[in-house]
Amino acid sequence: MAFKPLANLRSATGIATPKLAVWWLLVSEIVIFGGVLASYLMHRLAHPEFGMYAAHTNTIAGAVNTFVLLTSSLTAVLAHQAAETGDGKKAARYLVFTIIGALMFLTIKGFEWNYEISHGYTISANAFWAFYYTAAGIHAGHVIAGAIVMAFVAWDAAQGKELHRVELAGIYWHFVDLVWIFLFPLLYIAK
Amino acid sequence: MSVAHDHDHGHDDAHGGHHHHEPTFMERYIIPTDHKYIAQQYLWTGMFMALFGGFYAYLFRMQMAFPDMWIPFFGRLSAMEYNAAITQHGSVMIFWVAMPVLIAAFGNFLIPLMIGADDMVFPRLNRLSYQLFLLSAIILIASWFVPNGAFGGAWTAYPPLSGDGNYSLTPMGSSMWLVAVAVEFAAFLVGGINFIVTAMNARAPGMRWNDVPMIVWMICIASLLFMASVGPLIAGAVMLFFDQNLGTNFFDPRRGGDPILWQHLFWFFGHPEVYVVLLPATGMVAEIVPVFARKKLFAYDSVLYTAIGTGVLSFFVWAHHQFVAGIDPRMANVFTITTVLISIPIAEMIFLYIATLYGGSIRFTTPMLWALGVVFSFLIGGVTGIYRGASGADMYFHDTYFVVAHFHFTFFPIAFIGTFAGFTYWFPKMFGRMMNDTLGKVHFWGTMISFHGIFLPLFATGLGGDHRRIYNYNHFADLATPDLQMLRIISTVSLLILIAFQFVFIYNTFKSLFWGPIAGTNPWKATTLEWTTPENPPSHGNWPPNAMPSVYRGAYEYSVPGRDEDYWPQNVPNKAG
Amino acid sequence: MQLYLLPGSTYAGDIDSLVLLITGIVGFWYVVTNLMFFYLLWRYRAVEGQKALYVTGHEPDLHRWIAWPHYLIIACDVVLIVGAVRVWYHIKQNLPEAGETVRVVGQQWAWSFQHPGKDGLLDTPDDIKTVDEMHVQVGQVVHAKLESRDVLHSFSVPVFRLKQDVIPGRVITAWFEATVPGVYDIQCAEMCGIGHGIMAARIHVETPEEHQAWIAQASPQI
Amino acid sequence: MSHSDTDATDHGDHGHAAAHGHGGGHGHGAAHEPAFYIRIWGILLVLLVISVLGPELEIQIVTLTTAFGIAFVKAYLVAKHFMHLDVERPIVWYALTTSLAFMVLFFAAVSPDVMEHEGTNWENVAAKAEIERALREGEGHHGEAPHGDASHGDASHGEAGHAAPAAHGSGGGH
Repeated sequence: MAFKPLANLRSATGIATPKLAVWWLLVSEIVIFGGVLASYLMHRLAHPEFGMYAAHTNTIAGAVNTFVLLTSSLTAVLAHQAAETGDGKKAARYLVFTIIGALMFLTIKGFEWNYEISHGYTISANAFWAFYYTAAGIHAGHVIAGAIVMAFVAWDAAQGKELHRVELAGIYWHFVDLVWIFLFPLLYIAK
Repeated sequence: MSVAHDHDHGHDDAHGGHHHHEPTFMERYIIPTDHKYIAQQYLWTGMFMALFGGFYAYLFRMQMAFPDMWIPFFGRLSAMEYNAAITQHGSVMIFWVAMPVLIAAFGNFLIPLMIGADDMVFPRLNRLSYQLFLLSAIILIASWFVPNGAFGGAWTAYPPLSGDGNYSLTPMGSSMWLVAVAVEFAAFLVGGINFIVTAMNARAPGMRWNDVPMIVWMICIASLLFMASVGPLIAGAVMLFFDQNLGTNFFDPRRGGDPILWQHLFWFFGHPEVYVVLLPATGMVAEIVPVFARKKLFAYDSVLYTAIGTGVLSFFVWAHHQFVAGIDPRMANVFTITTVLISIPIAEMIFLYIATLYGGSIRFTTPMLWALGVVFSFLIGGVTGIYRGASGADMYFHDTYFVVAHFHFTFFPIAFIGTFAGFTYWFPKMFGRMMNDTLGKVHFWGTMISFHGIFLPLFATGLGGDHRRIYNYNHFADLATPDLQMLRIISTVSLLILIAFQFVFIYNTFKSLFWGPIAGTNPWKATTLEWTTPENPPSHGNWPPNAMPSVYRGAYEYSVPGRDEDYWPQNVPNKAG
Repeated sequence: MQLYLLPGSTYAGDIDSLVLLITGIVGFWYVVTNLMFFYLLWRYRAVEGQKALYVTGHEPDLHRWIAWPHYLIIACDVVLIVGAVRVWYHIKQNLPEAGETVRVVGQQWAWSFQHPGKDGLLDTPDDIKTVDEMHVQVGQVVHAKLESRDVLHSFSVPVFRLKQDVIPGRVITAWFEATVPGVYDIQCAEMCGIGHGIMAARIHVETPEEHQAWIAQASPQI
Repeated sequence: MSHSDTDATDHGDHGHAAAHGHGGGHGHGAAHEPAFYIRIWGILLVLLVISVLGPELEIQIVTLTTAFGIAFVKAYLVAKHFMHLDVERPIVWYALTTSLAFMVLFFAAVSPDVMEHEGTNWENVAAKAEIERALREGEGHHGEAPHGDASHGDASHGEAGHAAPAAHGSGGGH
């Protein structure tokens, strides 16, 4: 196991060091997504034609994806709960469910994009589709990153190691879910 | 470098998982996790990049003074190369010199030592941060050699020029520049989180918030500013990258895009960025001045509040870079008010530093001279900023050499004078040897005088109407006057002198590195924790695991009445001391 | 040495006065701060056997030295803001009635100008189109409709103290009233590509007679 | 901050006592029973259904409240109960809301330039022309795909007047 400095074990704020780092990570993520979404919102409010383009998005697919992410958030929090009770195997199992959720999300997204692109709604079609693919694409990147991280965490947790990381992966995953909660109405519902 | 690691480490470490062994060459220099070696990596990489930044400055200053002349070591500078030179000079100096040296190198070196920790809280993340940074530097350097050359659309990269290869004529250079900048941001986000968490959580027992040395605060505030402001620009960089390579039109008005949006995304980051590099430099002043004035920092809390105030206000001023860049003129009034108001905390900070001198016993060593040089030169940069913040006057000064002179009077004192101050001050701790004081003073005076020689004339040419980024003034009848040309030549000659004096520094550094007199652990008789390590330079873990320091008092207890010694280290218990 | 450009528009003097006001205020602070700085450096240089004072900086009689300048700076800031906003408002927000409207189009790397011609209206057949050469009449308010064909440019006439970026996709109206006849530089002040350094034009400020003569001579044959 | 001897001693002791909280603050009894999380999840799903069905009524105010109002409620529930912000130290909450506040600031200060298409002495003719073009196109061939290839300058920019960069060709090829 890698060397862990004493510094890592101190906690002057009362928040465990790794968790504090995840919170700061989320602060920096908020401003990244904030930048995209603020830019999108300015265009969305000023350009009536965006509603016309948004009509071509697939609300059902978006809603199903929201359902998938909400459910994967649930399994993530259940994994955390299991980890709190020290049951690494159970935590790992729940994390695997969460990863499956992430993969389902990406699969649905893939079919959806495939359909849209094949109908000419490409990223370069106009400003709406550009924002649509960019915002959802950055989000999808986070989904992929989250799935990979959770795979590692689940591997360790199954052997009863580094159980505190289950919570950290969960916090990150809930954030990914939160972003989608806003992306869904912004990109799909507002027509 | 030379001190043997003969200390007997206690292996009965209560915390477990903490083991010491002699690092191999690989572990020490190629994949180190020790914060001190990562700091050195950042330091040397930053200084290496400074050579490129300086060379670019040399190229375009030569072109300014002697248009279309054959430039020694290069040849003739074409208009395209000129644009690339100014762009890369700006990017390199800010992102690949000021940021890594001021924040990453000094932050890495100082934070764990000053708060009494054995390392950063995430050593491997720390290594990743440097590796990302190195990758970004490699991408940037590679971008200078791609077909059509390096990106030349100014460091602000305003689209549509930067977004369309048909406009910039450097499609590859633009994209690679953008990727390099984005990777660099990722590196500093990772590093910044590490700094903040370390300073928040890993402080030595007993160290309260107002016992923390000022530079640790400053680096943390700077990291916070960076973290909270860079997001929109990262988003913008993705969007601009898509504009360049996927045919989107986020910033191109030909199909619903808006170039003004990029300006906002850029400057929302770009202005706090100024304070990101300023604050660590002022932190160094706050460390060095008390040591050599043998005096407590004047009003610690007030210094901290001015830093926080500056940091918060810096989020409200960004559009003063855009007064005439197409924003709605009504918004300019708001930003004039916030911009002029930022003079209040910054001026107060300078006053507090000057007040620290009052009643002191001032020793003019080389680090002290540099620290005072920061205050003196930055003052010029500060007051000339008022001209730019006042919208009515900025209309004339915008994008003239007055601006160039102004921000060099802020950035040079920060990034170079500040770095020299920190470097000469902490050199004994970093490398265990003393630098040569005489050579240091020669370097100081040569650099200071020639630096003022470069930029004071540029205030005058700016007032005379010289615009920035102009390849050759002979195309502008009003600017091609002998008077203005003479000022440009004075400036260029001063630059050559400044460059010449840097060889004194390089010589002094390498000579001292290998043959300088061995320094004790606390050569300056300073109070902060980094000077209390048993070994010099500190070995891995900084202190023996069973003798980690505890803190009993503030960071600046100098000349305390009733004590024989005029300094009282933070880790000395009251009764035993 | 002639560094100071002549003020060539009605508001150039306002900007110059504002610059002088700022110079007065910040000059005062600069001198005072430096006097204090060097006095303290000299007065408290290390002397053998003399120990430094131990003060925290929170003693009221010492902190006063920070607090009073602090209030004074706030007062100065108010003066600066009022001065700056007044000038800004007059030049950028206020738009006096146009005597003549000229369309200014920036492109890589030239300026083209569309003067209204004899009838005083734009987009009529008698418009006079020129490249890198603008003609205006002294004492007349000119509206410049700034447009760009490609990237950002900046319409800058240093003698007028006027600068306004030109944004593709937008029409931005700037105004000026020239006061001194002559020929001056128009410069592009925003990085616009390789040819940024050669994107110069000249503005001809003419007396009414000269201006009429130029219109007569330059008008297109219809 | 003056440290009298007694002060400093106290503070030293205090420091030692507070030190070395191994992984301190982990958890703080944040975990509820699984049933609790499943209940929250149920509420979230109900909200999701409302937010999808609400806009079907095609009343703008209903769309806005159901789509965005509910998004905030959902976000609140996830942040509070799943991320356990309710039992987290306040500083985390401050940090997250501060960064959100900066984004609100960004939006507020940028929208006069980007969201508005005209203002004091300026007009965004390109954006107006784009809206007009898109709406006309939308009426013309309803439901059809937009331009598949978006090579620059292919749109009918003629109406955009002078400012619309009809003469794009001048940009390249220098």
